[in-house]
Amino acid sequence: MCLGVPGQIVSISDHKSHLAVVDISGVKREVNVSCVIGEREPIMELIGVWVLVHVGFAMSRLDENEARRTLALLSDLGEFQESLS
Amino acid sequence: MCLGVPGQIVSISDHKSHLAVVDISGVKREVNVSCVIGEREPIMELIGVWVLVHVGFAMSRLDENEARRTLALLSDLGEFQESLS
Amino acid sequence: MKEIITLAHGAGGKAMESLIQQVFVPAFHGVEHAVLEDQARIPMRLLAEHGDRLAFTTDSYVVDPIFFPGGDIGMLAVNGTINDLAVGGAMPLYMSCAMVLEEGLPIEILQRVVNSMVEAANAAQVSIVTGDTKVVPRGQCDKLYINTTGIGVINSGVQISSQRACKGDVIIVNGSVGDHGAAIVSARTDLKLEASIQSDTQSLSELVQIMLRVCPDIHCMRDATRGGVAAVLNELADASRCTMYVDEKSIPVSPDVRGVCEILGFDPLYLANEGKLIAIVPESAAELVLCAMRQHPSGAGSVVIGQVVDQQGSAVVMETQFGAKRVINRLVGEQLPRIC
Amino acid sequence: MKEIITLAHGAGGKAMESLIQQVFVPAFHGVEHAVLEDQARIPMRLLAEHGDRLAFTTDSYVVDPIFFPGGDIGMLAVNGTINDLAVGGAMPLYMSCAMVLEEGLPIEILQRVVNSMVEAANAAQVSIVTGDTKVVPRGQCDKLYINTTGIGVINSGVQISSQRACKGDVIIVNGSVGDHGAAIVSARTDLKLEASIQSDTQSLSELVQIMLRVCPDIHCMRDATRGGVAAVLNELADASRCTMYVDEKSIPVSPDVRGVCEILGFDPLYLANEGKLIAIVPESAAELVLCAMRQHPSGAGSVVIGQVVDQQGSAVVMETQFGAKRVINRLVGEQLPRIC
Amino acid sequence: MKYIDEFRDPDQARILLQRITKLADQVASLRSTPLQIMEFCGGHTHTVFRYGIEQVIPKSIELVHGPGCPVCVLPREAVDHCVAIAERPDVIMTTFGDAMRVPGSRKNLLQAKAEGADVRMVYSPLDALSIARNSPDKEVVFFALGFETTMPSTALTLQQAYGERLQNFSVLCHHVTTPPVLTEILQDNQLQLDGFIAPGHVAMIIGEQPFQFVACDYGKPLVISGFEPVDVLQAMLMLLTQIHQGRSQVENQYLRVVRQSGNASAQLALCEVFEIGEKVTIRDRYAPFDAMVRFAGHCQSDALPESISEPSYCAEVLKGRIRPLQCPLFGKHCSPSDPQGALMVSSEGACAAYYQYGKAEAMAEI
Amino acid sequence: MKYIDEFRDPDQARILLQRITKLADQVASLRSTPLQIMEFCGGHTHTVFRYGIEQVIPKSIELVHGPGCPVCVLPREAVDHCVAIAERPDVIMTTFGDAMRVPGSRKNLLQAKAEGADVRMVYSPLDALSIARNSPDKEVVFFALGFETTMPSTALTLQQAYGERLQNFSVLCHHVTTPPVLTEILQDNQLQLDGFIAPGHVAMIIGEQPFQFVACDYGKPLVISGFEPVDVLQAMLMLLTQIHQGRSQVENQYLRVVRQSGNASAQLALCEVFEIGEKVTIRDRYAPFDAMVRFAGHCQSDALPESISEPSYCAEVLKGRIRPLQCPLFGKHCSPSDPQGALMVSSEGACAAYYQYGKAEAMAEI
Ligand code: SF4
Ligand code: SF4
Ligand SMILES: [Mg+2]
Ligand SMILES: [Mg+2]
Ligand SMILES: [Mg+2]
Ligand SMILES: [Mg+2]
Ligand SMILES: [Mg+2]
Ligand SMILES: [Mg+2]
Ligand SMILES: [Mg+2]
Ligand SMILES: [Mg+2]
Ligand SMILES: [Mg+2]
Ligand SMILES: [Mg+2]
Repeated sequence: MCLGVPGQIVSISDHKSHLAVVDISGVKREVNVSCVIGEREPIMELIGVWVLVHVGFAMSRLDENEARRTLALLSDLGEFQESLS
Repeated sequence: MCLGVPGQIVSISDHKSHLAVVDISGVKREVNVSCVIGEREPIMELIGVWVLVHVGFAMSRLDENEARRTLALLSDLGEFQESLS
Repeated sequence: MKEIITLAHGAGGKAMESLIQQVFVPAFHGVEHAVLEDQARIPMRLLAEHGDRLAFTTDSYVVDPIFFPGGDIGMLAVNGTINDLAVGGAMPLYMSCAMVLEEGLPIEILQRVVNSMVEAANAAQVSIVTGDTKVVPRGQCDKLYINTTGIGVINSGVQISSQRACKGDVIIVNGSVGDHGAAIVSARTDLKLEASIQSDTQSLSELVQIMLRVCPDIHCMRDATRGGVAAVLNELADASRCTMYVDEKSIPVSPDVRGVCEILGFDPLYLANEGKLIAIVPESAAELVLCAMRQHPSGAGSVVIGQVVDQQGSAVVMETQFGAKRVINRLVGEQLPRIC
Repeated sequence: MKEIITLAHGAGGKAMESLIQQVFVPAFHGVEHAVLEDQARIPMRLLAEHGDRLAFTTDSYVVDPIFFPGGDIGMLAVNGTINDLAVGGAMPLYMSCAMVLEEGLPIEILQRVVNSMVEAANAAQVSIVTGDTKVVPRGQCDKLYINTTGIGVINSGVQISSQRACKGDVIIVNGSVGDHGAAIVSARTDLKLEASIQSDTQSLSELVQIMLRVCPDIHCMRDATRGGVAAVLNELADASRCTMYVDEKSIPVSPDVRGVCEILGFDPLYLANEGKLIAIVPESAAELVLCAMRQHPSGAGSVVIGQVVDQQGSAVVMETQFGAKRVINRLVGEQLPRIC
Repeated sequence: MKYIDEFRDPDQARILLQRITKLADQVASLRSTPLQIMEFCGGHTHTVFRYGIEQVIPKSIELVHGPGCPVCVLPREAVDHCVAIAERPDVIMTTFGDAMRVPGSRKNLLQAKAEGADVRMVYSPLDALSIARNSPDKEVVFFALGFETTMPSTALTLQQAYGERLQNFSVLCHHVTTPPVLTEILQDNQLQLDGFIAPGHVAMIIGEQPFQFVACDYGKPLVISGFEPVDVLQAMLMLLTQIHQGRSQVENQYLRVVRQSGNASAQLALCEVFEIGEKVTIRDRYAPFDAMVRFAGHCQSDALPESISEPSYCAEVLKGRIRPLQCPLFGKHCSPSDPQGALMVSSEGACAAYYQYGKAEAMAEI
Repeated sequence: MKYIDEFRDPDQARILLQRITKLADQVASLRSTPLQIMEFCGGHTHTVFRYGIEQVIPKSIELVHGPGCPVCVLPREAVDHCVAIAERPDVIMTTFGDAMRVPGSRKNLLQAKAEGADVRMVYSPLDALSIARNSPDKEVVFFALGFETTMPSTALTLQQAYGERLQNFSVLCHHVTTPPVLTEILQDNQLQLDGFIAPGHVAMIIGEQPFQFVACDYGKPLVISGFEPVDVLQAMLMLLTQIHQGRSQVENQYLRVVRQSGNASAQLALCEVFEIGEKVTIRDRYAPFDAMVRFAGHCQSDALPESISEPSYCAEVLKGRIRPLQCPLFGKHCSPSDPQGALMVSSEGACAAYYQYGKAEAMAEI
């Protein structure tokens, strides 16, 4: 449930209304970023940030380190597997 | 100016609003007959009457005698003409 | 639930397939094949039997209302295209049918239209061999539009052309004019006219075949659809660069069509027909052609309405009932009801 | 004053004539003739030079918006019908063009559409020889609809059919899938997507001719328009009563088309294409056909995507990236954007 | 068709023509210039052209085509008003078919419609009323034009709307009355008219009396006439007879339709609703139904496009001073498909009639 | 595509599958019945079918498809409400594409649209707001559905509408929350589930805590998972590991997206706008934007068609008690082109997924 797609914020289109443009594999769409702005963080800081988009709202920031860690875990598994075989 | 067509009233469609159906060479249309109802004349009396229709209103009754007289005058002229030639 | 057309019926998936299977396949001969392929395929030898030139014509039908006294959009779509082939001297053989449907159209309405296409096509021995269906969102088309494109073959002896009207040629019409236009105007609800006028929608194919049998050398022939008889006469006078004389008295107009014209200030010469043709034939053959035409139901009311009087200019001149002349021009815009 | 289409342009009178003279006659070869007559006439010997069967196909085009990245409705209308002829193995030769115009349409828009039809027809050496124009009241159609009906001729050696897929046959597509559908979705204003996706609208006629040169015995061929590759594969599997295996990994999808699909929850296999074909060829000829295809710009991205594995059943089975299988059905309704 | 076919009978016409020719010869022999008779009304002009009457009457009678066409006398500003109101998204503008082609300064109603305005053609003002009843969320405006013939229908429609207390119906009134237009012609020194064929359908409403001044004050014979060709020829004969006998009277050829005192019910309605001064306006009582009041902002001239006036030739033709063929624009820059003046629009307009039915040059060629 | 392609990598999947197989064999050897793991969420079900995961995992693991599809849990009455409101001529109904096919008692929104209702698909509730701004003369209603993932978007949209004092915008709220649905499953005696794959996008909003009761109160292991196939396989491996080790904890596989405490801003918006009880309702402060209030007449059950309930099988499938193929209607009387239940509609629905991607019989044949 709840289709969510990762995309990268490429510009801020409306400071006041918290609207930014997200790029998803070359496709752009304006989304609301209210839920991913940090307190006292200038909205411009969001440019470059990866977010998870659901129904026109950015709902979470993607954590690159965690993603890398998850994948590293898998390749560790893989090496472990290989060492077994 | 002011296209007017002779037609015959064939039925009364709305007593209160003075609407009647006129037949014009087989084509029927509802028209307002307010201007051709005589004082104290029951509207039903209009059935069979020929009227001149303009933009959906019956604007005058056709006078058969006068029509006949006009044409008679012409044929008199014709006979007169013939008698000359 | 009443079955209606939805956008899914145009989306290329199961809904579309089942619409085609339910409505079109049982109706159209040959479409079964076309459903399987992207194109109908016709052996060329079947065509060659009929002559040496392919005739090819297209028309879209957008009539409102889609059902009217004397016909409907389906019958019109088949007969109209048949007629555009026939008046070129072609034997109409194959036809395509492409429909644009409005979301929300009851399938029962579509079925009625298709049935009447089938009936018209069968009557004229024309096969509908390929088709297409598109669905547009509600409000983006008015109920349904039909395009039919026809293929026929012209016999080698026949040379009908709009450019061949010659001095002395006789101008024939196959019956009363303006019936279709007047029927549509009366069927429209906004003018609130009530009339028993029937559209003259009919196939002219048989009639034309009969005419060609007695006179293969018909010079010009055209069905008098949009723009009416006035448009056709002008087109032919232009193309042949000739002057035509038409006798007002001789042009048949039925009483109720006249009634509509008197009420609205229309001229029946400019009203559309859907089963009337103008033929221009050599004077020597005129009597023969006329006789032959009158033998056929579609030509029972055939009359001579005029003659080509000059090989110069490009004018249609009408002799009025009073012996005066007036030029019959083409229509400029639409005919609009007049108050004055 | 900006010139716009009015109802008078469809009324069969002077306005219509001048529209035809202004817009259509300068654009379409051969229409000059058709303006004079009710039907185009094509000497049968010109057809016989190309083969023994006439191919005949029709499509209406109702795309919204009418201009989109990579094309417009005019180009689509010409290429779409050319492709329906080409995938039957026919050389596309003649075409009709019937337009339904909305009152109020700027004539400049019509002119742009016509220009692009001309360009597409010239590029494919197809002549538009007959036409029709109807005008409907504002709001009764969406800007303009086009019907094109095409005539081509199939060479006697060619026997392409949806029923000929055989065990072992190889399934080829000529490039990335879903481009047209994704371009249209992105060009629609309501979803507010911005993408640089170009429609793949193109004529496949040359490509098919090249393919037939190296392999006259292509078994099946179809352009993957509405319903996408999934629809075509299912249609061919049904008609040939066979089972096909398709390898998910091998199906080319461009990154931004994937982007659109991820955002909306679409499957690119069901998105429309307007310049992609599926060819099913004997295994022995597959390499040769593929090589030939890749020489042509329209086939540069050609790849094998699967194989016919069984002469029974009627199923399209996809091997997923994980080595699992899933059945590829036809679409049921339209693809609608999903939230879940 | 009863009351029509008899009056289109070529035999009847032939008899009349013989008498006309004879009488015209007699009258002409006594004068150096041709007789000039004005058919005031566009309906008569239409008949004249439709049946080619000019070609069959003697050369000594010259028909001068008058300004009696409601569409032709409509000022461009009226159309501009109408377009400005029609272009409001909340408005449905309704009017007669032939009003839709009359040029405004920048566009006509057909063009406004094609550009998106909701403009609907009606056969009767009552149909406009039905539209208003069925579209409670829209402002329905009826663009009313025409001479006295048409005014009662507008008046009765307004009375009906008033009675129903319809909130969303109004009338944009551009009616005109006949006598002032006639007076203007009579006061024109350049015109030397010998008599008038007067509009039978106007007289059907207002009766004979309002035409008396033509005979009494200006000494011109006038015959009220029907619209069939036999009517027109008979009226012509009656005029010739008056001229021959040196009389100047108001006579009525159209006895089958026109009563001496017109139609009292119609006059009453007309009087109740309209204030007839230099212009015809809607009385205060009906102000809520007056589009001029309701859309006052749209009818002020500064709210409108700068008005581009008609070619000056039009007024000349309208008054009968020049004939359409004498207008340098005729057939070249001005034709029904690109009309410069209203006279080229309505099939009642003299210019359009010449163009549509006349093309005198073409005739000459044949 | 970054953050997507890596998690669809077949090589990664292969590694995981080998580990899963190994571990499953160990676990299975200790028990007589297969392991039953429920992927609660339709998004996961979609992934399972799209990539054919059931075919590649060991037979000893049985996936039970849960009810976590907002479209599948929508009661028919909700659609009936929505249709009744949409059919008002002054209303523009807006909603997500997949909501349009959900069956009501008599019709779905697509059918209402085809019959003339103005129903528009939007990608975002913000797009519905734009429509409201651009159509001031229409009532624009947004049919809001979905679990916690979608609720903040509705909440923020309502806050925006409130701020703008929009007069013509309202929300028909049919949101649902996850924990009660999970509880119902856990309380079902017929189900003997061994663990849960939990919806990552719900957790992204509400965090891990609301899932703790599954582990604490019911002793079932639960792993919050992403939606790519590698995510799902890893979550499965994490579940197996817990089971193998005899643990029952809430774990988070989807660390790149889900923070332990969820998204505070989103929770705040959600809290401000919605009252979360047995049902999710709009707070009084926002009552003017509540379509239930605004169109109260249309939402009373007597104003609606008598509701026809779903086949009873649907509830069974929804709870994971029976599999779609065990429903006697499946594929015969119930198919995506003629669905009897919502489960056959959404591509998240287990029945539709089986039909669309599965067709196990067909598979068996090959
Ligand atoms: S021809 Fe045109 S410009 Fe000249 S008077 Fe007539 S309407 Fe006016
Ligand atoms: S197959 Fe249809 S009826 Fe059976 S459970 Fe699934 S949705 Fe319900
Ligand atoms: Mg044609
Ligand atoms: Mg209609
Ligand atoms: Mg035609
Ligand atoms: Mg024709
Ligand atoms: Mg097609
Ligand atoms: Mg086709
Ligand atoms: Mg559109
Ligand atoms: Mg095709
Ligand atoms: Mg096609
Ligand atoms: Mg045509």
